[in-house]
Parts: sequence; C-alpha cells; structure tokens
Amino acid sequence: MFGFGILSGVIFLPFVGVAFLLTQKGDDEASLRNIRWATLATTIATFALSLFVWSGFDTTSAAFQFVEEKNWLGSGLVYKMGVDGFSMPFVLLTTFLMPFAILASWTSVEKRVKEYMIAFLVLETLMVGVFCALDLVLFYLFFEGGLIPMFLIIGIWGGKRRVYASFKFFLYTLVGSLLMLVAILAMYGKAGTTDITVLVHTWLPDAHVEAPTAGSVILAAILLKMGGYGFIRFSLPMFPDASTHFAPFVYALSVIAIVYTSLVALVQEDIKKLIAYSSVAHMGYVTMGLFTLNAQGMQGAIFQMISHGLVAGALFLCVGVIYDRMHTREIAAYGGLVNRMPIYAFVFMLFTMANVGLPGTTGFIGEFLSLAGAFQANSWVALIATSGVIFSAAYALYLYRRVIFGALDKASLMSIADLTPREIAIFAPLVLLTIYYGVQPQPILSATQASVDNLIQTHTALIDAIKLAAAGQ
Amino acid sequence: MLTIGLTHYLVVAAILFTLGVAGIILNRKNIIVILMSIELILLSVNLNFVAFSQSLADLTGQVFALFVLTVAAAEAAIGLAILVAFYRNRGTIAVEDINSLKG
Amino acid sequence: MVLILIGAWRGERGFGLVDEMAVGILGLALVTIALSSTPDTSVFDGAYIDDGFSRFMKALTLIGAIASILMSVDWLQRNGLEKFEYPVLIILSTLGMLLLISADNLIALYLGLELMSLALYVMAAFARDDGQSSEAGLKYFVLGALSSGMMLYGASLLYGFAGTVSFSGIAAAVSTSAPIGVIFGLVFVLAALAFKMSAAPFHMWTPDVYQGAPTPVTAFFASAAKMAAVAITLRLVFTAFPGVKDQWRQIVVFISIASMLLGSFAAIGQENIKRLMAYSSIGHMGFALIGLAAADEAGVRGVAIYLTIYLIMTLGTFAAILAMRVQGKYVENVADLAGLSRTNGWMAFFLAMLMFSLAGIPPLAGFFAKYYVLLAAVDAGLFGLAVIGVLASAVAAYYYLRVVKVMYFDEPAPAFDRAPMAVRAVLAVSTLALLGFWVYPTPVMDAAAAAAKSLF
Amino acid sequence: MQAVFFYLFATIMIASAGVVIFARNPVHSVLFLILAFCNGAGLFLLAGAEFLAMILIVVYVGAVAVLFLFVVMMLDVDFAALKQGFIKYLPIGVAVGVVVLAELGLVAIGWSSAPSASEAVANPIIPQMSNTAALGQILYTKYVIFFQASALVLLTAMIGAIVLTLHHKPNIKRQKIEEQNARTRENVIEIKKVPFRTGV
Amino acid sequence: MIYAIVFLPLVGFLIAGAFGRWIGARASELVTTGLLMICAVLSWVVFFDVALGHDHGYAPIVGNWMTVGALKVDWALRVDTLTAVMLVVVNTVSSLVHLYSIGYMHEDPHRPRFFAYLSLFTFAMLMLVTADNLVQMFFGWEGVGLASYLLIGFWYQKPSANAAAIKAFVVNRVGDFGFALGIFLVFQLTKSLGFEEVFAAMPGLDGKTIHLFGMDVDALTMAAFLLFIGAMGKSAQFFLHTWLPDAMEGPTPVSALIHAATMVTAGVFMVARLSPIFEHAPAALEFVTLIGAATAFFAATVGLVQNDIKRVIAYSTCSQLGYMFVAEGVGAYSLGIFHLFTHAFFKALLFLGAGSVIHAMHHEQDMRNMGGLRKDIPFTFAMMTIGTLALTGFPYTAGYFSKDGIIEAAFAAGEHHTTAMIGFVATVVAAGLTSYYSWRLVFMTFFGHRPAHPVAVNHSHDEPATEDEHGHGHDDHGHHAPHESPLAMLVPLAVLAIGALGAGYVFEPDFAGHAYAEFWKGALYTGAHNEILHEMHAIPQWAGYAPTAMMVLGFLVSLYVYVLKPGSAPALAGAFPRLYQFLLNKWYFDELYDFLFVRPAFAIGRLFWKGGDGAIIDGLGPDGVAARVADGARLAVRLQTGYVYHYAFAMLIGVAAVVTYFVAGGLR
Repeated sequence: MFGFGILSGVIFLPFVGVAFLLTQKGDDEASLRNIRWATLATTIATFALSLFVWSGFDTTSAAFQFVEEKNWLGSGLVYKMGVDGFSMPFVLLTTFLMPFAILASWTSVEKRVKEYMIAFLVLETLMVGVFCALDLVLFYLFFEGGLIPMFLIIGIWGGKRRVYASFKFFLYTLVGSLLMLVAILAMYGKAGTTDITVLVHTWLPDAHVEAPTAGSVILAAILLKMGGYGFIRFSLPMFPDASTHFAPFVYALSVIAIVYTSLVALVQEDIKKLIAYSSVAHMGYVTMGLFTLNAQGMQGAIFQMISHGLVAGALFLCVGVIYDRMHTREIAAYGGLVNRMPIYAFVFMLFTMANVGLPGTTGFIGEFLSLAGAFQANSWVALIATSGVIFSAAYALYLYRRVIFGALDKASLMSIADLTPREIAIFAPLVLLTIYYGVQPQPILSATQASVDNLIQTHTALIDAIKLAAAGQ
Repeated sequence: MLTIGLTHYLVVAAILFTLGVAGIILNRKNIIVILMSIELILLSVNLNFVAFSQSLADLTGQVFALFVLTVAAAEAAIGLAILVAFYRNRGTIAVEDINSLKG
Repeated sequence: MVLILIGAWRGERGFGLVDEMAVGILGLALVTIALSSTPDTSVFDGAYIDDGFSRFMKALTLIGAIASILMSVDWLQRNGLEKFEYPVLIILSTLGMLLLISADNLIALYLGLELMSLALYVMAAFARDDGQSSEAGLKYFVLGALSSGMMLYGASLLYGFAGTVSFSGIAAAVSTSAPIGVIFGLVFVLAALAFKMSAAPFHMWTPDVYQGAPTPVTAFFASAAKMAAVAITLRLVFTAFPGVKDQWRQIVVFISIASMLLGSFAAIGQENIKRLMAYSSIGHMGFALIGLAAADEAGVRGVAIYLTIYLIMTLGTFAAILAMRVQGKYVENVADLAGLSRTNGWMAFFLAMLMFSLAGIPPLAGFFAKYYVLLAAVDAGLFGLAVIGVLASAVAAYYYLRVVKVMYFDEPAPAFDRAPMAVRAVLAVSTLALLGFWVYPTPVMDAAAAAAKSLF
Repeated sequence: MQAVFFYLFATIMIASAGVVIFARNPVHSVLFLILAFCNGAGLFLLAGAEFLAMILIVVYVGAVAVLFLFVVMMLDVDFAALKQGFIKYLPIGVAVGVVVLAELGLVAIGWSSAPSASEAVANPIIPQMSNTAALGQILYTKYVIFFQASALVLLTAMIGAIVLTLHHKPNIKRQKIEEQNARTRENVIEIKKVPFRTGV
Repeated sequence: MIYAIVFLPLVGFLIAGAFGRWIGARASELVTTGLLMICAVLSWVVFFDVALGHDHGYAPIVGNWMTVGALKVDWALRVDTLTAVMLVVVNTVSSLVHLYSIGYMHEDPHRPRFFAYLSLFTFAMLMLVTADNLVQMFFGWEGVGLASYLLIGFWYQKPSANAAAIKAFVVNRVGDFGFALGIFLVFQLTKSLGFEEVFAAMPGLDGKTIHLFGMDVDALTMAAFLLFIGAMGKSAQFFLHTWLPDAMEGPTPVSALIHAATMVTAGVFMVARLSPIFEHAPAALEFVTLIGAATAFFAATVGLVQNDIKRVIAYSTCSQLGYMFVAEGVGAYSLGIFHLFTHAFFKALLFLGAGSVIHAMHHEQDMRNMGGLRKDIPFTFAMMTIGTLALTGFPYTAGYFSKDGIIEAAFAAGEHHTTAMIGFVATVVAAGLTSYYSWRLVFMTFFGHRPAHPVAVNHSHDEPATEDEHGHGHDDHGHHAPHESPLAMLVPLAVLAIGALGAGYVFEPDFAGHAYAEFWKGALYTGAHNEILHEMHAIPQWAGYAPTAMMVLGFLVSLYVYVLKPGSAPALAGAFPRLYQFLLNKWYFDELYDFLFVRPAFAIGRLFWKGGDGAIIDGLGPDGVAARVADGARLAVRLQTGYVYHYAFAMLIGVAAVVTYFVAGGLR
C-alpha cells in the first residue's frame, strides 16, 4: 500500500490541502482567508513538486518515467503511474494553471468558499491523475471522477442557467465516456473498435458560459485536453489500423469543427460563449493534427493543446475580470473599455491575438505545425482548416472591437476600474509564457519529441506489418 | 380416453391454473376472490405434483404437495390478516380501490 | 445455528431487549459465517448446501438485516410501532433468506422463499394503522402469492421431468435433452425469482411497496431480500440448468434490458425518494443481471461484487432517507432535501456521494460494480447488452443528479432534525466504504472471486 | 370406473372453480371453492395420495375455507357492478389467457419425462407401506429440516396475523393473571378505622 | 550591427509601450524617434557595405525557433542587397515618419501608444525583410499586419476606424491563408523552409507535378501561386485591395509609413525574395503580371473620381504596387524593387504632404472643401508638387526611371507573352490616368478657391480625438485660416523630396543598369533565359516615349478640367453618370464582398448556431434525447397504474411472451 513515488505525491498532494480545509470551520473573515491561502499554498506546492518532477525528466527518452506500479483491485487492474513526453507537459500545465484558477476566484466566489476550494483541489488531483495514469481503467477512473467536482462547480457557483448547463455537461460527458468504457472493456478481449467523441461539442459552450470563471479556465485549459490526450495515449497506439482507417473521418469532423464553430462564434452575443466556441474550433486543430500521424502534425497538436490551455484559460480569466465588475457577459453591455482599462485592454489584446494565432505567440506554433502536418497528410483538409485563420481573426477582432474599442458611452461602465494588482499578478505570468513559448517553443517541443517519434515509428511499423499480412493472404 | 394417465391430470391442472390466473386478473370487485384464485392455483399445482408422484412412483411429489398445502394455509392466514388490516383503514376491499400508490 | 435462531426470541417481552438480542443473534451468525471455512458441504440429504458462494451471500444478507434493524429502532419508536414482533419477523425472514441461499433442491427453495416472503408481507403491512402500508402489504401479498404459484407450477413441471427435486438431479436430467416443458418450468421459476428481486417485467409491485411500506422495512426489502433472491437465481441456473444455458441466457438478457430501461426511465420525475429508489433498484437489478447473462465465472464474480456494493449503497441511501425528519415528522419527498448542503453539509455530502455512486461515477464504488459486470459481459461478447446498459445508466444518472442538484443548487428547505446515532453511523460508514473502495478493495474482490469459483 | 370418476371430479372441480371466479356473491365463491377442493381431494384419491386427500379436506375445507367464509361475512362487502374499462380490456386478457392455456396444454399433452427420471427418483413408493406411513417416514427423517421450516412458516403466519389484527383496546377490561396472583392482602385491603358517628 | 537595426525598434516599442505612461509622451517620442534615427543611419551603413560594397551578405542565426522532425526553423537575420535596400527604405521612411509624427500628433493624448505602435511596426517589418526562412517571414508578415491593425484602429472611438482595422486584418488574413498554404507546400516539396535550402532544391523540382486539391498540378506553379496570394493580400492587389483605402482611417503618418512606403510593398519584396521559386513557375509569373496590370489599371480608374485626399493617394499606391508586380511578373525583379525604392520616397512624401495639408485644414480631408492653399502653405505645396512630378514620372525624377523602366520591360516581355503585353497596355494607360488624378489632386487642393459652404462628407471628420483639446473648435472649419505645419513635419518632407527627385537618377545603374550584378550579388535570381533587362533596351522608340506622352496628356486634361475651365468636372461626371458612380463606388467591390462573404458568413453563423447547434445537434442530441427520455419516463410511469390486476397481467404477459418466444421459435 505504501511507498508511493513522487508522482503520487503530485497527484495526492492536493488532498493534504483538502484535509486542512476540512478542519476549518466558520464563515468569518479570518477563516475564509485561511481557506484561500491554504488552497493557494497547496496548489503552488503541487506546482513546485511537479516542477521537481520535470527537473528529473529525461526529454530524450520516449519511455515512461517515474513509473510506479502497484497491484490493485485484483485481476486486471493495476495502479500504474508514469509520465512520458506526452503527459509531462499536461501535468505541468495543470499544476501551473491551478494557482491561477484559485486566484481568479479569490474574491469572485463568495458563497461556500470552503466547498469550492475543496472541489478545486479534488479536481486537481483527478486531472493530474488522468495525465499520469498508465492503465486504461485508471485513466477512466480519474477522467470520470472529474465530472463530480466539475458538476458541482458549475452547478453551485455558476451563472443563471447553471443547472441546465451542469446537467448537460455531466450527462454529455458521461455518455461519451461510458461508451469509451465499453470500448476500453472491449479492448481487453480484442482490438478493432474506436471511440469518437468529437462532434459532441454542444455541451461545451453551455458549460463554459454558466461555469464560474475559474471553472471555465479549468474546463477550457485542462478538461478539454483530456479528450485529445486520450487520443494520443490510447486510440493511436492501440488501434493503429483503425486510426488510419478513421483518419479521414476525424479530419472531416475536425475541419467541420473548425469552420462551423468559427462561424457560429462570429454571431455570438455572449463573450464567454464566443470564446467557448473558439475553443471547440481550436480543438479541431488538435484532433486534425493528431491524426496526421506525422511529426509536425502531432507535435503541433500537442503544442496547440498546451497553448490553448494558456490562452483560452487566460481569455476566460479576462472575461471573468469584467464579469466580476459588471455581472454580465453580454457583448452589447460593453464597449470602449480601453478608455477606463488600458492595461486590461492590452492583456485582452495579447490573448486575442494569441487566440488568432499571431506568430510570436504560442497560438501560432500549434496552429502552424498542425496545419503543416495536415497539409502533408491531406491538402484539402489543410485548405479548409487554414481558412479557419481567417474566421478566427474575424470573430476575435470583432469581439475585441465591440468590447474594448469604441467610445465609452454606457453609463454603467463609466466607473469601471482597471486591473487590480492581484489581477495583474495573475495575468503577468500568463502573458510572459504566452510570448516566451511563442518565440521559444523548443522546451515543450523537445519534451514531446521523443515520444512522438516513437509513436510514429511504432505506428508506421505496425501499419506496414498489417499491410504485409494483408498482402500475404 | 378411458385409461386415465398423467396427461389427463396435467391438462386438468393446466385448466385450473389458467382459471386461477384469470381469476386474479379479471376480478375487479373483491380481493377475497383473488385470494381464492390463489388457492385454486395452488390446488392445480398440487394436482400436478400428485400426478407426477404417481406416474414416477415417487413420494417426493407428495411431500412437496404437503408442504405446499401447509404453506398455503399460512399464506391464506396472512393474506386475510392483511386484508382485514386494509379493510380497517380503507373500508373497502374492492380491487379497483387499491390504487393510492401508483406512478 | 438454525435452532439457536429459533430459540432465541422465545419468551421475550419488550421491544428493546428483543431488538438487541436479534442484532446479537444475527451478528453472531455473521461472525460464524465469516469465520467458518469448512469445505463445501451439503447436509440434510442435499437440501442445504454450505459453500463459498452461500457464505458470501449470507454475509451480505446478514449485514443488510443487521443494518436494517439498527436503523429501524428510532423510526419504529417515533411511529408507535415498537413491537417485539418486528425484530422477530426480521429474524424469521432472514432465516428464510439463509435457507434460500443455501437451498439445493426445489423444496428448500420453496420453503425458504415462502418463509422469507410471508414475513415480508407482514412487515410491509406492519404499520397497520396506515392505509398506505396496508395497501403495500396487500399488493405485495397478492402478487407474491401469484408469483409463488407460478414458481410452484414451474417446479412441478421440473419435478415431473427430472423425477427429482434436487438441483443436481435436474441438471443431470436436463443435460441430455431439454423439451419445451422444462423450458416452461424454467421460465415460471425464473419469473418468480425475478419477481422477488424486482426485475422487469415482474417489478410492478416494487415502487408501490417501497413507497407504502414503512421506511425501515423498505430498507430491508431493498437490501437483504434482494441479496437472497439474486443468490438463489444464480445458484439455480448454474447448478440446475447448465444444460440449457443458451435458453436462460436469453431470458436473463431480456429481463436485464427491460429492467435497466424501465428503472432508468420511470425514475425520472419521481417526487418520492423511496419510490425513486424503487426504480433505481429495478435498474440496478437489471445491471446485476448483465453479469449473470455473461454466464461465466467472471460474470458471477461481477454479480457478487455488484451486490456487495449495491448493498452498501442502498443501506446508505436508506439511512439518509431515515434521517429525513423535519420537526419530528418524517418526510420522504425529494423536494424536502432542497438546500441540504447548507443546512446539513455532511449529510448532503454523503448523500451526494451515494447518488454519484449509484450513478456509477468513478472513483466511487458504484463504478466498480458496473465495471466488473460490464467487463464480464463484453468478454462474453454481449456488446449490445453492454451498450444498452451504459446508455441506461447515463439516463439514470440524470435522476441521481437531480437529487444532488436539489441538495446543492436549490434554496434550502427546513432543516432536518438530528438523526439518531445508528442512522448516522450507517450513513457515514457506507459512504466512506464507497469512497474508499478503490483504496483497498482486495477483501471484497477475493471473497467474490472465491464465491464465484465455488459455483462452478 | 376410474375414468368415470376422474371425469366427474375433474368436470365438477373446473366448473366450480369457474363459479368461484365469476360468482357475484363472494359467499357463493367460498362455497364453490369448498366444492372444488372436495373434488380435488377426490382426484388425489384417484391418484393414490390418500393422505394428501384427507389433509386437503381437513385443512382447506375445515380451516381455510371457513376462515374465508368468516372474513367474507365479517367484512360485509357489497358487490358493485363492473366498471366500463373492464370490457374494453377483456379481449386482450382473454387472448393472453387462451395463449397461456394453449401453451400449457401443449406441454401437458406432449409431456414426457426425462429418461433418467425413474433412476433419479429419491423416495420410491413402497407398495407395502401405507401412504401416510410412507410420508411420515420421509418427513421425519430425510426432510426434517423442511418440516422445521414449515413450522416456522406457520409461526410466521401466526405472528403476522396477530400483529396485524390484534388490537389492544385500552377501554376493555381484561383478565390480568399476574396482577391477580400478585394481589396480597396488604395492597388490596385497606382497613380504615371509622370514627363513630361521623360516617365515612 | 544588424542586431541593432532590427532590435532597437523593439526596444523603443517596449520602452514606449510599457513605460510610456510614466516617462511621459515627450520622452517616448524622443526615445523611439532617436532609436529609429540610429537605425536609419546604420541601415545606410549596411546598404553601402552590402549593396554598394563588396560584402556578400550574411545571415547570423539568433537562435533556434522550433525543430519538429524535418521542420527546422531558426531565428536568423539575413542580410543581402535585397534586405539592405529594404532596410534603407523601411528605416529611412520610418524614422522620418516618427519625426513627422512628433509634429503631426502633438495634440493627441495617446502619443506614447502611437509611437510604441510605430516602433512595433518597424520591428516587425525589419523581421520580415531580414527573414532567412519562410516562417520568420510569416512572423514579420503577421506582425506588420498586427501593427497595421493597431494603427488603423488607433482612434478607437471611431467606429469607422475600428471597422477599417478589422477589415485590414481580415483581408490580410485571406492573403495569409494562401501564404501559409504556400509555406506548407514548399515544406512538403523541399522538407525545408530555410531560403538557402529551398532555393537549392528548386531546379530539381522543375516541372514536377503533384496531386493537390484533387488535381494534378505543377508543384512550383502551385507553390508560387499560393505564396502570391499572400503577396496580393499584403500589397492590396486586385481582389484583395479593398482594405487599403479604408485603412486611411488611420492617422496620416501611418498611411505614409505602412500603407505607402513599407508594409504594402512586402508582397513585392516577397516575390523578389522568392524569385528562385517564381522563376521556375512561369505560369504563376504570368498570373502575377495579370494581377499587377489589373490593379494598376483598376486603382487608377478609381483614383480619378475620389474626393478624399488620402484616398486618392491610397488608390495611387495600389496602382503603383500593380506596376511593381507587373515588373516582377515579366521577370524584371530588380525593376520592381527599384520602383518600390523610389515609390517609397515620393509616395511617403505625398502622404506626409497630404498630412500637412490636412493638418493645415484642421483635419479636413475632402478636396472639394479645399482650394487655393498654395498661398497659405507654400512649402507643402512645393513638396507636393515634387511628389506629384515623381509619381507621374516627370523626366529625371525618381519615378521616371523606375516606372518607365517597368513599362519598357513589360513591352519587351510582350514579345514572348500576351500577358506581358496586357501589362504594358494597362500600365501605359494607367500612367496617363495617374498623371490626371495626381494633378487633379494638386489643382483641387492648391488652386482655385475654397468653397464657402463645405460639402458635408461622412468621412470628413478625421481624428476627432484632438478636436476639443486643442482649443479651436471645428464648427467653422474652412473659415479658419490654414497655417503652415511645424518644422518637425516639414523636415521629413524636405528629406523625402530630395529622395523623390534624386533617388532614381543616382541608383538607376545599380538597380537595373550596368552595375546590376555587382549590386545585387545574386540576391535576386533570374532564370537562364531571363534576358529581360537587356531586351528592354531594344524596344521601339514609341514604346519608350509612350508613358511620358501619357503623363503629359494626363496633365493637360487635368489642367483643362480643373484650372482652365473650372466646373467642367461635374459636367463630365454628369455626362457619364453610370461610369462615374461605378468608379466612385470603387467598382462596387465592397458591396460585392459584403454580399458574397461578410453577410453570408454571419448568416451561416447564425444559421449554424440557431439551426445547427440549437435545433439539430441540441434538438436531436441532448435536448431531443432529453425529450424522448421524458416521453419514455411518462410512458413507464403510466404503466404503473396502481391496480393489482394490471400488475398481475404484466407478469403474465412477461411470462407468456418469453414462453411464446420459445414455443414459436422452437428451442433456440
């Protein structure tokens, strides 16, 4: 039972925070402060620990590292944890973003703070667990487990239609993942099935819109990545044949996701919804890139996920900033914010541009690489998908214009205040990272390189073997 | 036709069983009739057991039938007791009136 | 052991003492079973079998019974029903269940079933001054009698065919040929057993009786009684009908699908939480039968695990229901739970976890329950069944979520009174067991595996 | 001869069973139930189960049926007309009933026991032994556990009946033996010294 | 040194951007302008060193950007003659515009931001011209797009400015879409994106066909074509030109810097830079010629009737860019670059001059409300005249050398290709039109009289942010005496005027004449059969004089219409109302695009959202399923009637069904 390794430490460290929070009673200011600080400290400590893992991570190897294995649940199921080039960046992303999520809800969450923080910490454990799990069932376990805290977060601390959104989110994800479970089970017997959960996207805008800011951040930044991560981790290596077979299908879905959701985003009237739709569009690049099965596409897709984690997370934080002040997300309620909030305008501009995929930001790298990969795989796909860069520019700038630019003529906005030092502290690291990894993406790329190469090689070898076998018959 | 064999008993039992079931389903007025229908079903079952017992030359069937009889008596007692309790509460034993719990 | 149980209650007067003694006896029986490791034996001329499977199921049944008694004390006292007959009936019923679980021929099956059922009929109507309770008892009785009539008819056919009532004898006779008469017998018997475990389409009594019967009795119905019914079903089909596996598998698949769908759909929109739990239990039985449909050792192990976890969940949930008391009055509508998270955070949390577990969300134990039966089904090639199962459970998740929603998202209703110690203990223990199942599941897994092994 | 009686008993039994179900007056139902049981007992006799036949008469006719009668009288129910919905669903009900009957008949007519059945017999009928004695032999040896169990079943029935129907009415005077026995002179008789000329 | 040139503007941007609020507007201006001055000087040093000297250029690698499989991209600063030319153009104009802006923008409260943007733009442009691979070029490409977006939308209170900014960015993105696809194709073909490797692989790919978009196409033609789409977007060529006139919503210095001298020429630069690819794709080159010719002609026609002073110049820019592409299309890359070089001077001069006029007129941009200004602002008048002379190609001004060279080259190439001949005709006609509208501008602005009642035009109120803060309101604009601009604005005009007059004469031999080879040192690639620079000297006399003749003709007509016989212009317009409207509305391109793309996009988006997401996916998906589930629930609940006989009946049916199943099917 005992003797867990460091990965388990990262995974279960948030539970220590939970244990502490459980000891906190009362609603007075002091204990609220304790709760907030304790949560923040826990998340930061987790991040530090994951950095420690990162420092010991060997980027040149495609093998799993820090592997822990425990016999568990009798037959078939093992507690097996480890990280490789695929999962390491996601683990870091998760632990990195958590403190921001906490900070973002520092003041905006007023009711039931303790429960909120506990839900978040539990969520962190589950998310890190997803990325570290090396056993399908374990993966599924963490994956589905995340539904519970997220459901509560949306449902309790969300917006007006929170109940609807939380149900939709929960049931949608549940159906998708339950079918995945059947597929996982089938895998034990024989291979040859696949799981597609791409078009099932309409819960996303609803969930995003109604979730509290930090919830949206986490949803966009991390939970959304789990699907893509699942593809890398399981679908591609385990069903090489099916993956090749279904690639056109996935491409079709991906480009539809890109174009379709971009167009839908164009006409949104709700800021969050717009960004949520744009998230779906960006995940289209990811699925497309993954199934190109070449180095550029896959690395690009992974990078896109990381980048999107930063950028979309930051964008939701941006929305949260004005939502906290005005309590509305109607685009029409805003306009001319730059007059009162120049710093905010700058931050928002930067992330808008990153979302659009401007070179020099992380958004570009992921988009460019995945498109470059897609072009080699299928020129039509690349053609249509690349048109997404036009649409994204259109809707993102259209949004920006309506919210930030223009004359400040709405009475309600006259006294809106610019970012507080706390908010600046939240955004500063995100801004820096977005630019830093845009100019210098190599740390992330080389982390995933070995694993991607390995996957592609294995895949090619397998496909060849299948072809050979088919020819032999 | 004239030599009475197993089949005859079985057919008679089957008819009786069907009648019993029909009694439960068709009856709308009186719970007691339902209880009696149950008794009919049990009678048909006993008939089966006895017939098989005879045809197999085995006493087990009769033993089984004996237990069925015993239990049937107990069942009747409990059924009637519940019925009485119900009647005390509702003042009716019409089958149609027993539907305060539904949906 | 049987005799001890019989003798115990005699001459006692006074509810409290009998109650404690009943718990003591059942606890003693549980300990005995848990400690006994005798090789599989069959006594009373093959009428009573004692093997790993029966021990496992008996342990579950006893746990259910004990918890039911413990939880019922306070409820009965507050409703003026603190009669000593109540624990006695529970003991008698439990005894019937134990007999049923260990039954190795048709007579034992019948007597065990009747002993169990007769006591249950009475208990359902136990609140004799309550119209709903009497109605529940009456309905349960009428339908139960019909089902046992059917079972007897089936049993007579089986006896007539095989010339014997022992399961192994039937197995020997059926293995050579299976005429339609045997299938008739099998169908009738299975229908009766399905009735007892409340599987569709023989479930119709369940919601009414669950709602009408006194809550502690419902808890007993939902926990111990089901264990016994499923246990005997497993034993019957595996020991008496291995020869017609293909046929009964089809029946089981049919029942399973019908139960899952009905359980999932009908529960939506239910306002009474007991009724909701009734449909929920129908659905869960359908799920458990998936494992049976797989018809192999893995499947039985799945069912065993499923039942274990289901038992815990049910007991926990009913403990929560028994804790729903506003100003001295028991309430049982979902709406009464509104805003519970703010009036009673811990109870809300526990109940929420129970609901998530019932919905089968990992890492709660409910997920593992589903996991193992699905695994068995998929291994056995029953993809369609598995897919229907997961879809049904997704539908079912909706109404479990609704309970959570009411507790967490809605504005608070009047707070509940402080629940008695026993109820709180059951609630807490069962929830923690569900939460912590994944940490150390080995004992359950091993025991279930051993139980499954002994059936083959 | 046997066939004649068989048909006689069987016909009467089924006919009276039909009356049981369809009679308007529950009292008639009970009476015809008794008739059906009597004929059933006759059939038992024909099948060589003398003991069971007697039991059936004794238990059912003597006890159960009387109990029914008692309850019917006690509850004093009126018999209302059938409601409309009944007719509407009757065809479906009849159809299902016919199907079931046909299937059961099919099974009965085409019945054949397993070839192994005769070897599997556990308690062969011994011609020398009377039916009653043979049953007793088995019941008290081999199947004693079932005997015990059926005793428990009856006990349950007893407890159940009592707990459901026995009412302790507070305003009824009952004989309380232990109280009577516990009476002593000291706590029952109070000796009062009555002063003269004042009265009690 | 090159590091300094490229990164000093970035430093300027960071200082002005991040600390502008603390150090104040004046300091921001001085820092950015000063840094740019340094850059400009250094650029000339590099120019002399690399272009005129014997240095063959270098490409220091700053660092690795990304390495993914075969795809390896470095940050590098490539310096060769082409880059050096661009450096000179960019930094000279940029530094002058910075200086000019100090004067022009002195009323604006957001000056630090403005100067930061200018520096950011310069940095991005420098990254573009020094790129050593396609991705870095794309970086700069999009970077200038961003800066352009920011600067066009600088006056964010104005809805029209915001709209124009978005339009500029989005239309540019359409071009980038092609550019990106071109990059992907080049990568697929050569497995590399560095210029050296790509160019080295070109001969081997000559004539190779690949399967792309469902058809078999010549690989290099396709690549060149896709890349050229990028150039079209950035350089506002026909079909993708619509953003440029609207971009005049930005402050005038921005127009001068970005939308005349530098950014819009990026497309021209790109084609020249990628000449090795284009040279191997003759079909693509013909396309370039066609587009260039079409743009040159089209923009000139539209320029004839515009009333906004900046828009006239904008269309002129558009037209001149068309010339450059014609040159490149016929293989005379050096002439294209040469025209780019000279055009930068005189067009920046014109824009800044126009800015000076606007400044003098208190932000009046409509020429119909101007007139007779030559007396009020003589210096500006002189400068504008010089600019106009250079633009129209008055002999021995800068424009004369480059523009006439292009027309001659087109004629020469016309011997081989019909498209080149089309280019020749179009450019010659356009030369006449250019002359007409340029002089029209001068005449309308500086001659005649100001009308007493100004025409109210919807885009006349440029730059409103400054109105009130400066103290003199605008209610009476037109009546207030125009005044000459401050020195900070006039100095750049003078410097540019020198360039506009002399740049052609001085550098003609280097760019396109006998010093060609020593000057370019292989920075431009010409195919083995490309003898265009020699052939152009062998054309007939009449072809050589045609442009000059057209120029004179245009001048005369303009003189007649606007000076000698005022009032004939409206008459002319009235004579051809449809043509006039057609031209005035810019061939209805905006309306067409609005109808074809913008509105459908919104409509489809709305359709998808409400219809697709709302009705179909949600309807058939979650909500539909939810509804079916609810139906199922109702049904299931209805079954539960509460009647015992129903329950019993259900049990019987259950049993009967199973039994019948087995009976009917035999034993399964």
